[in-house]
Amino acid sequence: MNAMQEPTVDLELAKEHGLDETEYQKMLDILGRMPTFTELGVFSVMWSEHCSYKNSIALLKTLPRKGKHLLVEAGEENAGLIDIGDGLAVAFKIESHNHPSAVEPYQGAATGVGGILRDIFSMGARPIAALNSLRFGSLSDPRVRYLFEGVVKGIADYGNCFGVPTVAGEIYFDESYQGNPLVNAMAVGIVKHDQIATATAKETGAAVMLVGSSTGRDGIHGATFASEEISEASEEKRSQVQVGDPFAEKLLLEASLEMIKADLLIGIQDMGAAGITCSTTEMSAKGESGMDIDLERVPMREKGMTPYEVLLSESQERMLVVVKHGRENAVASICDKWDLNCATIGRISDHNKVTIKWHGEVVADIPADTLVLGGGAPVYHREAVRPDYLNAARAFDATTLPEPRDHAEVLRNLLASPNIASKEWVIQQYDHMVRSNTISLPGSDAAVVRIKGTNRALAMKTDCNSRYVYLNPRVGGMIAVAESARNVVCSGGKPVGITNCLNFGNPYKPEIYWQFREAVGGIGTACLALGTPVTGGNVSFYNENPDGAIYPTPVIGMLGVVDDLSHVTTAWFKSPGDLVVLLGHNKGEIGGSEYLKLIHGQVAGDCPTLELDFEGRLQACCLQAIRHGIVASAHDISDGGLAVALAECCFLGPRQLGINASV
Amino acid sequence: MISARIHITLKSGILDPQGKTVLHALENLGIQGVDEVRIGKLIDMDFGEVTKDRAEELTHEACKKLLANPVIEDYRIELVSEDGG
Amino acid sequence: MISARIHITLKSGILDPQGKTVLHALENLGIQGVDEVRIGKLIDMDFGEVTKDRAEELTHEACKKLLANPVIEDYRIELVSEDGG
Amino acid sequence: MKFAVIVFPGSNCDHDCYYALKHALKQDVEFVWHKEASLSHYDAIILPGGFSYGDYLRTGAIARFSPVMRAVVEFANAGGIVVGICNGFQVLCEAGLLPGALMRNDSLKFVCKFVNLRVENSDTAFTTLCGPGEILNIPVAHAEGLYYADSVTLESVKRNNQVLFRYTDESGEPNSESNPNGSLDNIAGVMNERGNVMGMMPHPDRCFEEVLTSTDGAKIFGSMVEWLSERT
Repeated sequence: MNAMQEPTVDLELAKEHGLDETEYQKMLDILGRMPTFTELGVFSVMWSEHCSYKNSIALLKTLPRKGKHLLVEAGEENAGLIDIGDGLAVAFKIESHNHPSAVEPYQGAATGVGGILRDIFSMGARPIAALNSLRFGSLSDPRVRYLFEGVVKGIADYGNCFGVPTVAGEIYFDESYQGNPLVNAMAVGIVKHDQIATATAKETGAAVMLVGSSTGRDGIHGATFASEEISEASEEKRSQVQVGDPFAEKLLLEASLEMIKADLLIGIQDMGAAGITCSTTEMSAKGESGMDIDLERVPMREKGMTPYEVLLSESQERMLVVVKHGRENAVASICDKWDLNCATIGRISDHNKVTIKWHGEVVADIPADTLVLGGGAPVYHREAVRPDYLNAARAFDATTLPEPRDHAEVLRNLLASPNIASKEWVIQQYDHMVRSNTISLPGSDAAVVRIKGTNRALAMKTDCNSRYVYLNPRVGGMIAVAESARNVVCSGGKPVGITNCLNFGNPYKPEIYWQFREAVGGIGTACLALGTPVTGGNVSFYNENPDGAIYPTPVIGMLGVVDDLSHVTTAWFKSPGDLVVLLGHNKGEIGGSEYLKLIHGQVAGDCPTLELDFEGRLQACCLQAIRHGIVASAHDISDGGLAVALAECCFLGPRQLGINASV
Repeated sequence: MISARIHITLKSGILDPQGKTVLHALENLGIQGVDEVRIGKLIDMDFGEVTKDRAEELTHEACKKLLANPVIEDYRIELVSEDGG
Repeated sequence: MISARIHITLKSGILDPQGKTVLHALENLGIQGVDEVRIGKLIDMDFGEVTKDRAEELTHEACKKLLANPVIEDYRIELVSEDGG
Repeated sequence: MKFAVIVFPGSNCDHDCYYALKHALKQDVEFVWHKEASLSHYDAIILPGGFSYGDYLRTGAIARFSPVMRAVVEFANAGGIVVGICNGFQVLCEAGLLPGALMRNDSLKFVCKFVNLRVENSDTAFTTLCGPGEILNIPVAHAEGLYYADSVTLESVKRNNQVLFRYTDESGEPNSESNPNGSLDNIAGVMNERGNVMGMMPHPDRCFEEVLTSTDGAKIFGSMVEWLSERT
């Protein structure tokens, strides 16, 4: 189907592309004419939930995004950027690759890691750590075991080959994620202030070059695909699976950092969902400029590709760069050194349109800002209704629970439950030591990675208890932030900022949207109280399995700074005779607990209470004690409560120690 | 004694990073004239006392259930019985 | 258009942990009657404008130099030209 | 004295080897791009860990043909000190500078953890600072670390005392529980007959200072510095 015989566009075809009637009409108004088939493809992918955040941006804007250390505000660049002194900044972000992983777990997870790493090094930062947050159905189901094994191997193979240590993560198993696993990948990078890159396209006539792997039909409809529930409908629309090449990504990393260091670039952006379409339009809109693109110049891996396919392809390991005048050869020689394709596919223009030609014929000509988030992309406020299941859940009365006869047996069962048991089987598949910066090995509260050339380190953790959020989205959202901060503090770090990956069901269902609104509200309140601004993140809607939505899962990626390597603290008891102190109140709340689910088979009650002012003072007290050198170990109490926390402190370390405590 | 040789290859259009890198390496070794390289898997299964049809049936079942990933791979089976043909 | 399919297999007697694991997995899936499983590599090379003999020569050179590790692997070549045979 | 750390496309531990030698051992060290042709002004060559060429086809199979490898072979044949760590060990085997081959771990999984190594030969350029039978605590991180050699080669390697390290438990017992990948005889590192080329799967470049849980890696780099300073 060459450009000439493209199907004519009508409302029906637009609906197939995920646009509703009002969006179809808005597209016609913007263009003032009927769109070409290629233009319909561009609108459908740019206005998909995945790229436009149309059902979430209104609420995301309520999150606190200011902070004196923030060098870039959430949403402005590919990743959040925080100043940490010594002339250094930290870029970090978390993103989801849930739907591709449900179809092909190995490649889905691998390309999730590849995508988030590119967001970091397109800021000019060298990735120094990777983390993840995974959720699966129950392990008794063979399909779940297949997904689990494939996802872990995909994350391991990609990170290990690329050469970034995978230092921390969390894994939960619950029937709620049956058929719809969550694969959230996070990356953290370091950049010197004078080497920070930006994703803008400016200066008329500047060359627009595509660097990296050649383009195939990978993941077409990837963006719109993530905007639909995994159902029979999305099955046949699923075309080529995206395949990751970590070796090419490593070459792309080194080449990109070399170009940025040599000051050859005006702007750089990675190819995420919607590939060339997204990068050309977002960079143009940001730079308030336009681009004239000759699409046939894109290096193609497959024969007979149409402009529609080239524009929407999500082939991995590609970057779009806007090159300073006269530096095109310098860029080409760096690409040659690293054996990467490098093709000039167009020029910056002074009209603010993205004009795409195919062998000289215009196939798309659209004002850039009408397509992008914050520009013409639609913004919706959905109806929110408090779900009925909360009434039954809140009616739960803990006093009616039978007291278990054998407490030791209960503790053993909790320690053996997949959600609490050791994840060593997983961690050992990740190279968590490459770059010789990992100074507290995985298994402790937060991972700690030192910054060579300074006496400081970064503490980092991903966290979310989705049962709490299910039972009380607002307080559950607060707890997700508070708990990730507690983990960082227990490792000796001061929390400085978060990224987040908000995994929810279908936003067009009022009870789901209520969960989303409440959770975002709780996260915002906690971030304000704990002084950890939101630096950016990702929203993944339509996480639904055949019998309903998954638990609302707003995963928080917390970053902390350890001011002195002597402050680094681990979770396990160090020497006999040490005094063990419990900071905070133990109110015996079991609503939504692992104990209640595992032993009594119930997910009920309200989630534990949280007073943010008290939480702030608790964390400050713990960090101050660590900084005064009077703390040998510190451990956050979470899944399984005090009993599990004490047990972990006894056996996590190289020396097995015991404790006698009276509660 | 019957054995099956299974050829597992990537579906066309699916990116093959390994094949791409090996092709490039061959060119650097001066081996010209090669347009494309694709890397796949070879699985040999030796059967005990089973008929040829049963062996074929079991092999297909093994491929569908475990050996080939239907999302990105195709497979082909060659049956070889010890006493030739 | 000529293409070569190269069968690379472990030399007999060499440890094949992958084969052992796959055999074990098949048994767990209820696929009985399989004595042994061996895993190897399949490499397809598509040649441009070359004669069949030249293609064979190049394929052997590629195998000896790069594609097969003489310490632990054997290889066999099948030549397939587009126009059959 | 000057060290060269070779950088192949896909090497990841080049930074770690460089940092260990420069900061922990205070040595003069340089990165050498794999397209370099000469290594004349170096005293020792390090082939670092990582995934050269993505470990595609076979680990080290493609890196072995990089231009610099001709210089590495010449350097080794002239008696120069050459060390291959993890992926570097795989490259040296593929290049025929060391006997045997590294195959897929018997667990079929990547393994990253600290292991105990027993020093089998402490009278070498790489272990002179270690005591005979000393137990070192060094991490491994690989998917293809199973050391294999046919019985004839294995016998000669053992007979010529070319085995440098074996995976053991804390008490120095080379049993199967302490073998992370199924290597024959728990072999973790070997050298050539002449004693100037060595390869090991564990990473001394990840445990060379206090903050990294163990400093035993510094003993191996330190042995080379000691050995070279006595001879140049």
